[in-house]
Amino acid sequence: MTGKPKLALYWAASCGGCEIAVLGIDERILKVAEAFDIVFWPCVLDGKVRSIEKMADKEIELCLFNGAIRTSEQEYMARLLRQKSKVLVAFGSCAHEGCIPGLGNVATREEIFQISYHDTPSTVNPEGTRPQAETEVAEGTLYLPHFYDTVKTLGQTVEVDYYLPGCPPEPERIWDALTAILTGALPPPGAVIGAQTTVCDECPRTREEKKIKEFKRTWEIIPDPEVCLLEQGIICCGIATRAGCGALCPTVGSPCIGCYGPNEGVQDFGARMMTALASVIDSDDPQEIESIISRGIPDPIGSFYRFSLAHGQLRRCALPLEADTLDATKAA
Amino acid sequence: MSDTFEPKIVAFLCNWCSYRAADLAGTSRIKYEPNVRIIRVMCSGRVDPTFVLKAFSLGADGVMIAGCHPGECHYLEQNYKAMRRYYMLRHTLRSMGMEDDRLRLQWASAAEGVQLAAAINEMIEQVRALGPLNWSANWHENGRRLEALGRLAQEHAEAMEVPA
Amino acid sequence: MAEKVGVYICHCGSNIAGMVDVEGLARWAGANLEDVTVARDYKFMCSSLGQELIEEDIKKEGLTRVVVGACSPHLHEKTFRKACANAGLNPYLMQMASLREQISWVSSDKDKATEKAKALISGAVRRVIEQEELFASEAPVNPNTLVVGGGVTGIQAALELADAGYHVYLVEREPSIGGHMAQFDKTFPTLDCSACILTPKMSDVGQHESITLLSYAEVEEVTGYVGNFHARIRKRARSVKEADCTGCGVCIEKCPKKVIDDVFEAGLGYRKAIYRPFPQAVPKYPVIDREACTYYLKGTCKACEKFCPTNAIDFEQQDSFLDLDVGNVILATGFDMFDSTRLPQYGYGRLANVFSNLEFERMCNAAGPTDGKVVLRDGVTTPESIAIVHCVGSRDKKHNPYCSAVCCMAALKFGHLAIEKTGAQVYSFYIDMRTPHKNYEEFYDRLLAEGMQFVRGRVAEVTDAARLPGEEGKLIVQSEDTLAGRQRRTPVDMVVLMGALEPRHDARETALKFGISCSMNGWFTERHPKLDPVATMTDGVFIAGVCQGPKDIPDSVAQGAAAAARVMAMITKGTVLIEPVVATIHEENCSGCRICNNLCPYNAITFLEDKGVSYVNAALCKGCGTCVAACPAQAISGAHFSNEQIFSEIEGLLYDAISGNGAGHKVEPAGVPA
Amino acid sequence: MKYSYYPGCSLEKNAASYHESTMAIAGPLGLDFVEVEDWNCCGATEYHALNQTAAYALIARNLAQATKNEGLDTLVAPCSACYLNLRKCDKYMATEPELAGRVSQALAEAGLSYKGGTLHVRHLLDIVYNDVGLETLQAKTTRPLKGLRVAPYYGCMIVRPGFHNGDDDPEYPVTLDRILTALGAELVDFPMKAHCCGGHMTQISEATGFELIRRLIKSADDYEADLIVTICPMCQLNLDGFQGAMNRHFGTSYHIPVLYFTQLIGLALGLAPRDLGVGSEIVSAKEALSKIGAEVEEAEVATPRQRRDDKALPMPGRRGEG
Repeated sequence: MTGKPKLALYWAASCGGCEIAVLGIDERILKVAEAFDIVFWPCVLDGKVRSIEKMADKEIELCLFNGAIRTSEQEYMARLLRQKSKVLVAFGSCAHEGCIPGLGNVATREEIFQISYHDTPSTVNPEGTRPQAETEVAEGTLYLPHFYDTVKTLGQTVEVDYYLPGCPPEPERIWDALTAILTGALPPPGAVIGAQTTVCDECPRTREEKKIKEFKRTWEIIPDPEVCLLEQGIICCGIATRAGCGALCPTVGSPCIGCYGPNEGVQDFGARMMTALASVIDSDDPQEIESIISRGIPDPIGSFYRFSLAHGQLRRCALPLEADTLDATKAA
Repeated sequence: MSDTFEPKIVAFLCNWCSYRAADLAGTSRIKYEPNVRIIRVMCSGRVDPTFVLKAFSLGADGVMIAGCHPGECHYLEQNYKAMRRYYMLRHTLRSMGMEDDRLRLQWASAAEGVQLAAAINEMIEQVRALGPLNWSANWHENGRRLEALGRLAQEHAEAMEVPA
Repeated sequence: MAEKVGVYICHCGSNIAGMVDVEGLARWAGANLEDVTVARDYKFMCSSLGQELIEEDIKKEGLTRVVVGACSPHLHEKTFRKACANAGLNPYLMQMASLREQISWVSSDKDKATEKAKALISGAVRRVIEQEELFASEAPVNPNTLVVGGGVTGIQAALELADAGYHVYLVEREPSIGGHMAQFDKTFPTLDCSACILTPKMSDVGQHESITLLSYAEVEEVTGYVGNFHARIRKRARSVKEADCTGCGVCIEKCPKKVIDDVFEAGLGYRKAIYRPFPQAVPKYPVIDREACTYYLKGTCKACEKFCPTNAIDFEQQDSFLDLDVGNVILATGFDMFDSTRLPQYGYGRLANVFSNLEFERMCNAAGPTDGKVVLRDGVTTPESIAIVHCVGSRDKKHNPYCSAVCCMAALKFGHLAIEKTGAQVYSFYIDMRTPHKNYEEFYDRLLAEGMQFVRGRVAEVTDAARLPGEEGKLIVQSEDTLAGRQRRTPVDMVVLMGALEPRHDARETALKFGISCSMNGWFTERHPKLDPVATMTDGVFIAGVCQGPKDIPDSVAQGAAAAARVMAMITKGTVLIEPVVATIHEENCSGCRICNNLCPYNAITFLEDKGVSYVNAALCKGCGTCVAACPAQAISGAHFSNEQIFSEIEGLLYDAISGNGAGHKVEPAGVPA
Repeated sequence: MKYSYYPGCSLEKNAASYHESTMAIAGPLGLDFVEVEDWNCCGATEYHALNQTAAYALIARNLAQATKNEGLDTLVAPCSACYLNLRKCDKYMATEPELAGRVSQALAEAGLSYKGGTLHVRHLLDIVYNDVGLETLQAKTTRPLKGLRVAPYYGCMIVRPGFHNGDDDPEYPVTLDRILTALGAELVDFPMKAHCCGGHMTQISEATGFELIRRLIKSADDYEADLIVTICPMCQLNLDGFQGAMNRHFGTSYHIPVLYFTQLIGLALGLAPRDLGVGSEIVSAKEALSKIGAEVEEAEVATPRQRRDDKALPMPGRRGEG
């Protein structure tokens, strides 16, 4: 064993892109390996949960945790790594604000199981088998992790020291953060490590005052390559999304979808998009306003909360009252 | 619950028209139900959708946004922005499964104490009929969550220990 | 650092104490609310003793925040802010909870009222902790004033200011000042000749050394703020060089082109293509109507130029612009007459002998197209019977719901003039006779004595379809006589429609230009309908006369003078305080997305191209907070109404809600379950 | 442009010429009418005073039948009474739950149903004015109605507030005026254009009915109209059918023919009078229509009202009209 500080990386409810993004820092990963003793990284190294469980509290110097919390096993790991780490970083959009897994919060566990295990065209399941939390076999009881109704962010599950936004975080930003951690040049705990402004700041398109008469879907127009996409009616989340990516999407003609999350201090990303877009609708007539909104934004959750539903003030869609998965508290 | 449900309504009133309407309702001794809690903002245009979402998440059963009548805004046209945001917010809240009656946009001039009181009463009745919102209950997981967590720790201790 | 909050609950005699358990409330606040170090109740907080209580606690207890649970902040916010300031606490660190207007006066259950009071106090405490020190700033007031509109109201305002020694720029859209009053023959109820009392004032304006008269001109753009406005005036090309014109009138005499005068003569008479609206016009310089002038249409004529003794005609003249710096603005833009063709059942524009009120005014005027003779449309026949129809376009939900205020009296005046000039039988068809002012009811009595007939009921239609004996060749006024309870068909020779006074067709644009608002009906909105009738929500912009709402000449004149007095107060004081409740854009958070750029009706937000960020001019900002709420990057903060303050107030107000206790909002203790 | 078409009882008998002329102009104007199958009487003007449920059930049955014309959501009625009844019923089915409940129950007995707002009920005049349009009418006119002085008569049913969605003035409507002007006719400023024709009054109180008819005919005559143009079978019946009786009652000798606007449109389109049912009217239009024979003669029509001597004062213009 070396005296190097210990580093752990973990992957909960996420796509794996964050793991690859870490390797996106290229050969500098060797510097990381030089500086840290990587004790846990299931994607890359063989490691045992048990050995983590046996560590002393705060024995791990730094844990980069990516992924949202969707199952009891993920929550367990979050709690475990929190307990064993000095600095816990919510790494990437899933851990930070729920991201795409968080969009599962438009449905209930029941609905998700129904679709996944029964309704998808590619599913063949004539017996109607479903994963069970407990299964009795001859040898005894087998357990599977408990699947939650609501995806939570890491920050809603355990105390988080820092957040690194992005889906996935840009390698350069990862390197910036690692450097900051290594050199101790850290912002106050609880902060997001990143820019303090939004994507427009990095976007090369020209911007004027805004008035929108019609929201358009991306397939409806071929956007002018020079002009702000929003001014052309395309819902571009660059206005509300934290800078850091270099405005990759709008630069190539695709609207920003908000993966870097909200700007500093914002409590609800969707609210920022809603209020900004509504403010510049070019109509004072209630009926016209309604039709501009309902025609142009058929999927408001997908448009405004693609990455942050779990992180928003409301966190999810209302659970159906009769759902049997409800906790007793709802009835009280 | 044995008694009738008493909803909690948070109302954002603009300083110039609707807050004055509330003042007038007071000086005119117009009685309305005590379920509304008023926040003064300078203009309905100040109402950030986050305020509304926050009120819901913190336990409000309904939210009212009140401002000057269209065309009578003391800041000329800012209530139109409030109106646009209201429709945007309603559109999103609908898709989140929230009933329309829980969010109300109300115009009330400084002279409309009676109308504002009536609107408040009406909204309280509508929300009462809908029942408690109790939004944060949506987040509670099944009661077996802690049990499942505990079992993992136990399993690990039993199964993952490599015998010496 | 934890704040020290003082909570003060006012009994307001029994006004609050009668419905809210004030002692219990104070005790509860002291025991249960975080950061509350002092909580007291007192009989009358607004009394000097009550205020001293607060001042003492600030000094002795070192309070850093104050919450007063009393009446509406609209009543005593200033009082308690001052008390705080007296004790050395920044006045913006005080918050009021409206226990009286929002609780005790509107509730009927003491327990529930007290519960609600707890929520309001809790909200105020949480909010006040987030409040910040703010400081008002001062700006100088430019002593020049811009008066827009040269009717009798604008004339009065301009003269009051000029006579006091302050410079006035008077802008009038028409070629001459005088407004509607110059068109009238007599004024009710005294029947003085309108011209006789108005024209001396007009020439005073024309000659006053402190008045710059800009006629045939309009305000293009206004920027700036109270005390420091900049106005750009477009002087339309008169085609006459004012410096050279003597006003001799030869050009008018020699002009061969006659056109219907839609403005001054209300379409009832003619004028030349080069014209002065009327002989006593101020200024005296004529203008060429380029849409009618033969030279502009066909390229030849120039009769005026040939005969002008001073070579004052300039066909090439262009519109010119004038930039003015003024400290205050008085808007006196007046009204438009209702277009009676909008009520086709009254036949105006179809039936020859149906006249508008303005047409009838011109007909009665000795200087008008008929030399003061009341005649039918054929120009010769004297009517033997005249019907005056009230409320045409007024008190009518399809057009204007309001009462136009002057028509009843004007109708009585018309009745008098018609009887005097023709001896005709005059009928008035009214809904209610409205004569509230000095000597007005007496004038009504006089007309009753003079034999004018009054029928109470709205007119259904005016038709030439005769069917009863005596109706042939007449106009028949079909009405319901609500006093007699029957239908009436009244055959007459002439019908006069008392059209409504309406806001200027471009009133909303004007309002926008000057940053003020219009009521639903389109009249400019005053700051307070009773206590501040000539000020507007925009400091430094005042309104007077009919542009604020229908009123007669005495009221208009009074408002003109009142607005002038308000302006003089501003000039005399010399400086204005700029409210600190404004929005600020934090450059480091602004990405220059420009969402906010056109949200401000006061143009307080500009985009700084060099920095690529937007910027709020605090002097122009009125503090509405719309841009704060709109900013997608949350880069704009609103002083005294910040997100943190309102979030905290919401949390405080909902202290007793289920989830307000933290369930679901707080992270559970870390660690793996045993 | 395809519509459901509800002719109504009158168009089967006394107003057959209205139906014939409507069908005759439909083709040239690009209108395609699909008659509602097995329609019944609309209840005219009296029935709802006697039995509300039965009256509205009667009307609603027609609406329900009309929904069977698949893909057609506009129901056209040429008769003003039918139009008013159908439109009222459609509205009440949406806004008056109590009445709608009773009517729905009645419909259900016959296996029918109707939901308020399903159909747009429109008058034929509305279709011609808004869907065909003045430009098309003008373009298709081959025999302009030049020199024909016509009094446009709307009657009282169609002009209720909300007619044309409020685009036309209920007190002084102009839609028909504009159509006739587009066809080249000379319009008289008919002051009685929206007054009542008497409805069924001739059957209840002859003297009252005749007086109401006289006012209209006299006014048209005062204005030297060659004929009255109507859009309603009831109006046509009263003014045409009872004109003789009215003349006898008052000892007058008015002769003002009364034609349907569809007949005049047909004439302007160059169709043969007999294909438009012209000739079936009681007060003969032969002389009046001779003014617009194939060889159109420019008749000098005296317009004494417009004469003006030197002293005359200018008339105010009607703003908003070019």
